[in-house]
Amino acid sequence: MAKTDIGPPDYKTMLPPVIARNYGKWRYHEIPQPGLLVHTAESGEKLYSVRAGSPRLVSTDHIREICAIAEKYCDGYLRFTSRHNIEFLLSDKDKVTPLLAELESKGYPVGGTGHAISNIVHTQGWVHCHTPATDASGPVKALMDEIYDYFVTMKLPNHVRIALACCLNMCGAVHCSDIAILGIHRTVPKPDNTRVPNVCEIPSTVASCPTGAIRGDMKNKTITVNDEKCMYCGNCYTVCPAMPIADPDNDGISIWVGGKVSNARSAPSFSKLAIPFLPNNPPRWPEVVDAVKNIIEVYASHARKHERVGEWIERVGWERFFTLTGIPFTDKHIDDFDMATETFHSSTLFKWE
Amino acid sequence: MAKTDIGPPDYKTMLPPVIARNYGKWRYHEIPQPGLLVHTAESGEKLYSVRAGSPRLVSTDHIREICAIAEKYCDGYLRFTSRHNIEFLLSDKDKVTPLLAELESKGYPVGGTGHAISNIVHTQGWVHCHTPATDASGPVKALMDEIYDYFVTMKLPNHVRIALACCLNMCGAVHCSDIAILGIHRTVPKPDNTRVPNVCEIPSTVASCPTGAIRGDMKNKTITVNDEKCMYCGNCYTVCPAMPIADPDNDGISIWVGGKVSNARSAPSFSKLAIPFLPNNPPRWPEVVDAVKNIIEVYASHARKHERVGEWIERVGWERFFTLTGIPFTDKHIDDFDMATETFHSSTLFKWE
Amino acid sequence: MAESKTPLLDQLEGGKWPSFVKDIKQAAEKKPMAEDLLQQLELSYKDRIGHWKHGGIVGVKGYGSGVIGRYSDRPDLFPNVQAFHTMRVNHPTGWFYKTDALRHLCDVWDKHGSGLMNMHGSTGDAILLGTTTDHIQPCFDDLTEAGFDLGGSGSALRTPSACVGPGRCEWACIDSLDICYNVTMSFQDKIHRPMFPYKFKIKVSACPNDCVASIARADFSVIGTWKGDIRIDQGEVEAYAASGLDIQKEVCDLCPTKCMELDGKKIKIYNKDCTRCMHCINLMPKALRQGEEKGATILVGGKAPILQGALLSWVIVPFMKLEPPYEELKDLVLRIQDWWDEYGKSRERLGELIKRLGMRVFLRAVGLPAVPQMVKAPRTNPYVFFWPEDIKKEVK
Amino acid sequence: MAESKTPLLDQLEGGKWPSFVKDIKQAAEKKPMAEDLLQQLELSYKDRIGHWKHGGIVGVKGYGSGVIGRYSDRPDLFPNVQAFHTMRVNHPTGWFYKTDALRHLCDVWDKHGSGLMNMHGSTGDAILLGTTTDHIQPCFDDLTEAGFDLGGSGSALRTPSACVGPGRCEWACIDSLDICYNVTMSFQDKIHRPMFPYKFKIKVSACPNDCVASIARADFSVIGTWKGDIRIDQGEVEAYAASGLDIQKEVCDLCPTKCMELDGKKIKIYNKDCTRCMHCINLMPKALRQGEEKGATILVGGKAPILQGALLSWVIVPFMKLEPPYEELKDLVLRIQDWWDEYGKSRERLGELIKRLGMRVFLRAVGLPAVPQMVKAPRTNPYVFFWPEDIKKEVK
Ligand code: SRM
Ligand code: SRM
Ligand code: SRM
Ligand code: SRM
Ligand code: SF4
Ligand code: SF4
Ligand code: SF4
Ligand code: SF4
Ligand code: SF4
Ligand code: SF4
Ligand code: SF4
Ligand code: SF4
Repeated sequence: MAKTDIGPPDYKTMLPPVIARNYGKWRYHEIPQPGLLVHTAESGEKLYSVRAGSPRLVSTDHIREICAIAEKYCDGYLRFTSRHNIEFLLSDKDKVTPLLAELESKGYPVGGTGHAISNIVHTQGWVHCHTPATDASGPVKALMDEIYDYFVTMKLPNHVRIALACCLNMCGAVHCSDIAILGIHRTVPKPDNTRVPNVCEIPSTVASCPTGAIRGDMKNKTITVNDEKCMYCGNCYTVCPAMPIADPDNDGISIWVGGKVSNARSAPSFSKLAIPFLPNNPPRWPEVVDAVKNIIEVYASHARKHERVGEWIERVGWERFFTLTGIPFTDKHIDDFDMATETFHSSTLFKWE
Repeated sequence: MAKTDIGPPDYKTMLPPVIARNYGKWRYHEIPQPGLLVHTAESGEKLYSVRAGSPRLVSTDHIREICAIAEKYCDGYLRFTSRHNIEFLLSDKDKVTPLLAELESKGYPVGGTGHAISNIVHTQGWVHCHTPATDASGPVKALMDEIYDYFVTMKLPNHVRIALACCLNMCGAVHCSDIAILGIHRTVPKPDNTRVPNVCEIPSTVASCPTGAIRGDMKNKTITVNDEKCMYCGNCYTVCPAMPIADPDNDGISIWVGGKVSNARSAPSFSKLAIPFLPNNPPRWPEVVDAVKNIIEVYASHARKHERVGEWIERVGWERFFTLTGIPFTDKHIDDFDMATETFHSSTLFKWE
Repeated sequence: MAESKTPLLDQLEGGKWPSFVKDIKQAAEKKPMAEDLLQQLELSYKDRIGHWKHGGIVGVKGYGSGVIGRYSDRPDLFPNVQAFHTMRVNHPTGWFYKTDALRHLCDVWDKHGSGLMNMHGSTGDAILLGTTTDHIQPCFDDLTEAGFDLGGSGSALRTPSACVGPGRCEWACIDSLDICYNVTMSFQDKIHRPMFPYKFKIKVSACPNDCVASIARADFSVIGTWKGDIRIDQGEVEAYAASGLDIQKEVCDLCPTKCMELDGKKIKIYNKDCTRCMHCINLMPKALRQGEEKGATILVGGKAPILQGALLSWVIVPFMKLEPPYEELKDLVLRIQDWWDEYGKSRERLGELIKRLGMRVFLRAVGLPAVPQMVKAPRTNPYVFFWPEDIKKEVK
Repeated sequence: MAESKTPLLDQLEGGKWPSFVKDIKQAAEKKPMAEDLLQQLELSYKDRIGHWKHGGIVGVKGYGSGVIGRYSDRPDLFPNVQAFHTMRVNHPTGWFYKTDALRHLCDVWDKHGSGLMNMHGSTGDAILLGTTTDHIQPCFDDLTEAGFDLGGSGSALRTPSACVGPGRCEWACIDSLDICYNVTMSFQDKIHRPMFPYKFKIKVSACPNDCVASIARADFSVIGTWKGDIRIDQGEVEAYAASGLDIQKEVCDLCPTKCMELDGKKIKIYNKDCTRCMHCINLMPKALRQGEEKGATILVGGKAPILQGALLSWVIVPFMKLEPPYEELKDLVLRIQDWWDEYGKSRERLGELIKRLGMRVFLRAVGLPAVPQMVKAPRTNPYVFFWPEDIKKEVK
């Protein structure tokens, strides 16, 4: 019989000795070059962290390769970051340059620190989930190839956090990203009346709809959807598998901007809609890649140092954001969910463009 | 048979000649002393407006007295302001000083201009309405007596607009005032089951409740109120007279601060709850007068020049507002209506006091 | 000496601020109605509760609005206010009066009512405070004879109002008075005959200072504004500085968009960033003048809290030129009212209907394009509706 | 040469960013499961649609969570992914690994699964991507043997996560790693056996930079903060200036509360006004250090959009000292979960329940006092509820 409830391994057993010795007694850090963090402890000891990009979806052999590198340079100590990068943890300064050389030779991008674009937090997509409106790993790879340079340098006004979620469930902190890439459906789910009675619980299906578009049809033990009230969130499908929502022609991607999580300077905030819809165009999603690149470049050339995307937009105004990026403003940008009115301009304080 | 639909008199027939001549061609204004506005037209002509306070609830004889003054100094031309002050409109500079003297001798307060407290916009109260939770003219008189000095001088950081409404219907722009005085009920209305069937329409009574506290009891042709869901707004009473809500012991006054209407500097905004409840203590409402005076004085001594009450509070923070005024913060200050969550602090960016 | 019958109210006769009690007493000398009002009010002060019954419907021939019915709940004690209705009289736009007109009004009211009035009500009417049911029609006849008409009440267009604007103010970007008067005259029918789901208010301020508080309390708010650069008279800038104004601190530092710089003694404005807040102009009217292209921002939806919470009006047209006869403006009002009339529930204000059905639906129905100026920021939730034609278009 | 069976995915092998397609192909060399995944994914790329069925419930003995069931909708074409379940493995706190542990994990997964994994999932688990129903239990047995346990899924406590904090960072105000580990170990039962109305997430960041995004995606967010004055080393301030940092522009001007002044070469901070945003400290870690009294702000309610819209967590305890064994913290978690358990509807997150019943009700239920730090501003609507005892108290 297997042991249960043992919990994860104790992290203390995973800490490199330099960390164990200086735990909680760090004094300051420096970023001498992209991808290299140097933390100095009160004791004067230093920890070198080398950050490398990862596709997140990895093979065991890939992990073994990473282990081998860590064993060679880091006495076998490494960690992953909250954005799924790999961090090699070194106490020996002399090993930093050789490590960087090996990583380069093996094609690991080193960077993601400071005023850079870090790894794109993303989700399962067509690789494993049942509700995606787009793939996750594919668009991420296509985009990162194009904005690679921003990962290995630190030349942006501030860091830019990009995230992708393949459906409105928004696994990951997509909703608070500098730039969020979000898969959306646009087809009203059609209940399959032959299956609903067997596989779905009517009341919970009705309750699952945020806009009250679903009504129970108790007589036929099924449900009906009011097309006009449905905004294709897919939540009913989560609860009731007999309401498929995916549709190759109308599924696609929306782009959101200006969210943040940190409390630095300004409060954490949600990303706001920039582009309501772009088509799914595998394998390289050119429309999506271009749209995101455009936003990054306009930001890079207009924002002031230390301004996050959202802080920049707040300063210059959303009118200006749409003018500068050339993104058309539509009625879809105007909120119509429950707290919509809070987003309406109730003053004459706007800009002409 | 009477004429109908003639509309109001044409305002053009009411304009003093100096205005008619310079209509739309004013160049600038000055406020040489409290209560005196001097507008200079492009032509170089000047209009002198002398502003005097009014109780708003006036007798015909009082109006005739005003008319007599206007005839003596202003060729019979005067106007009222959007805050119910009287404005004597003069083209002859020499008549200004004698007019001021006569107004003083007759007890008319002259002021309300610039960085002053102007007249308190208010409503009917016990004088004429059927839903008041307090009187209107009484608290206004009691308060203006005490803050009179701020009307006849211009020594505040900016103007302070005070308004009073005697119930949650909020006749007047009470909800966007620097300081709002608002009558509130605190008793759940008791439907009079003998009268409801005759005088009330059940569906509209049910629909009238913002919090859904009312249920129809179709069998007995009456309605029931869920005490826990009722916040005593009185809207049901407006629709259904058989649900009286007034109660001497639980009716009273709440105080709201920091609203504004102008677009100057910051956007128009609602007033926010400062004091949930003060008792009705006629004839001079000492608790209310003291509370408002305290807020004005704390504002006067802490705000920067040109800061409205709300702008000052936003700068120093609500934590500080409560500390400085000594007003206790309670769970009633935390919103729980439909967009409550927008007011919650979702950041760590607050002050300790 | 006899003891006062109004010991509580008497305490409101003293003090420096003009006393409404004095005015009621003054009227009471001539009018038993005013005397009973005084006594009933004293009772309210004693009981700490109002003594009026829920209003009944009274009115004049041909109109459905303009009179608010009111009855005492103690007619036994105060028979002269058993009925005590108010007449709402539409004020002359801008609240300008020649005294002869005002005296006329007083005479009519002495003849028919309590001799007490509110100058003015919060919507802007001259409120004639208290008359009997019998007197309503004759009073109305005499009012129209004197050139006055009733204002709105009930589910009607309410008496529109406007700031003094071009009548006196150097900042008027639109002719608030003429617009208000024109609208009032054009929509007389809507004022007098309630046909809407609920009340509808129109207020016109000629600049963003919004001296008639239109954004806070009008379903349809018209607020003057401008395009083009703020005109600067640098000589007058220096004069203000010389007179003691700290331009850096009081003007530039408080500019909300920080688009203003003091360059030595000269002011420089990055007009592209200016949101026309008026602050700098308010402080230096001689030195700074608005840009030359004038017009108005149109906003809708403002209202007090009942039912769904208070709303401030929302921008629906960032800029509209307004020249007589204001057809574009009035046409928009009509399109909006038609839509509201069709979809609004009973007692649902325009803002609440837009909130319920969505700005998107509203804009399409009244034929206005979506522009970024309408929002503080785009939506944050992903619950986006697409129009049927959006979907088809994307299908390949 | 044979034509590639995956012409679309092949196009994602090039480019500078590491390719997941390469990894799948690498696994496919050993594992038919990975090969079929590759082929099914190619089909998805061709069809522009996913090919997984709605998940079914699978699991290990004694647990209700930790495994996500998944089945292909084309088992005819891809029999090796007919069942393709994921195992969520609770990561070592802070995502620290010694390579032997990691190699162990790889070995287990090569034995039982597809040889593909996510390092890590968005909640923080190591996601073992794809195994058959048969292998779930044996895989779990081998995992626990190797010292690993499953993480949360379903209506359970999800795997808590924490920023690197004291492990490396000079700004850690709390021991994020120890707190997270302690909570994880204390609440094992809640992680493995779903008993809540819906999921519940706990994340711990040791300072307001919030590197684990707890405010955006945790029902219960713990964020380190401090009291007391920011400690300034004026010598280091000068050194930063000398090194090219424009302290006025980059630091002082961007301080959100403008509570910081550059006085010649020295920095002065009005700490009373500081909201501890970290900006100045972020820019000058050598020169500025947080105040000495350390603790955490507790916030609740964060979540993604489904059902009622996304929420950021809300402050419920401005400052709590956090020392092992963190009883005050865990006790609060329990009180909150109890209340949520009692009143929450199925699939109603904590934030949504608070939204529905009111912060007032929540605070009273869990025994927390109302303080101004909880709100950006007090309420604007007058729909104030009074407690029964408030009313009685006022009656005279
Ligand atoms: C390693 C990591 C924590 C972990 O436990 O894994 C981490 C580590 C550091 N963060 Fe972070 N942050 C990490 C995720 C985050 C996140 C979460 C996220 O991105 O999902 C945030 C919030 C993001 C947001 O606001 O949307 C975050 C917001 C910050 C900030 C605030 C920056 C700002 O101006 O908003 C700082 C301060 C700074 O960079 O000056 C910071 C600073 C730091 C420092 C300098 C702290 C220190 O002294 O060690 C570390 C190096 C930063 C760098 O990469 O330049 N860290 N940091 C995470 C690395 C993720 C990655 O691989 O890129
Ligand atoms: C006469 C009147 C318009 C009317 O048609 O009746 C008026 C007249 C003027 N207003 Fe006003 N305002 C009048 C009500 C308002 C209101 C509405 C209200 O109070 O209900 C507001 C919005 C109030 C609010 O924001 O809550 C208002 C916000 C302003 C402002 C913006 C001040 C600010 O910093 O927020 C200015 C600019 C200024 O004072 O520098 C202004 C400026 C002016 C000027 C200087 C305009 C001018 O050049 O003639 C006028 C003299 C102001 C003074 O009294 O110091 N007026 N003004 C109203 C006088 C009411 C009274 O008796 O006190
Ligand atoms: C007389 C006046 C107050 C005053 O002393 O100045 C007044 C008096 C009444 N108002 Fe008002 N309102 C008056 C201006 C306002 C304003 C201000 C404005 O128009 O600028 C508002 C806020 C703006 C708005 O409309 O949202 C206002 C918002 C209300 C409401 C709440 C409406 C809402 O949608 O939130 C009600 C409730 C109702 O209609 O059932 C209401 C209802 C009433 C009633 C008819 C009472 C009722 O429940 O039926 C009051 C009759 C009192 C009486 O016996 O004379 N009154 N009412 C004002 C009209 C005088 C005039 O014509 O000039
Ligand atoms: C695997 C993972 C995505 C990833 O690739 O990283 C994931 C995958 C799924 N999530 Fe998630 N969520 C994952 C992290 C998140 C996060 C991020 C977080 O935890 O920090 C969120 C946003 C935060 C939050 O909880 O609000 C998230 C919000 C959701 C939601 C929306 C919940 C809500 O209240 O709004 C759903 C829908 C549901 O529960 O029915 C959902 C549902 C799902 C399901 C179970 C699909 C479903 O409808 O039942 C997905 C299974 C995919 C699969 O086949 O493997 N997932 N999900 C993440 C978990 C891995 C791990 O354990 O480390
Ligand atoms: S975002 Fe949606 S589709 Fe993507 S993994 Fe999460 S639940 Fe699945
Ligand atoms: S997709 Fe969303 S909005 Fe449409 S019916 Fe389903 S739950 Fe409702
Ligand atoms: S605020 Fe209320 S009580 Fe006062 S006049 Fe208006 S409706 Fe009547
Ligand atoms: S007073 Fe207001 S909240 Fe109470 S039952 Fe009546 S309408 Fe509802
Ligand atoms: S709103 Fe503007 S134009 Fe009208 S009176 Fe006020 S300041 Fe003058
Ligand atoms: S009008 Fe306002 S925003 Fe424009 S320059 Fe003047 S102060 Fe600045
Ligand atoms: S949240 Fe703060 S303490 Fe934790 S890693 Fe980030 S910067 Fe360091
Ligand atoms: S922590 Fe933020 S608020 Fe405090 S002094 Fe530094 S920059 Fe200013």
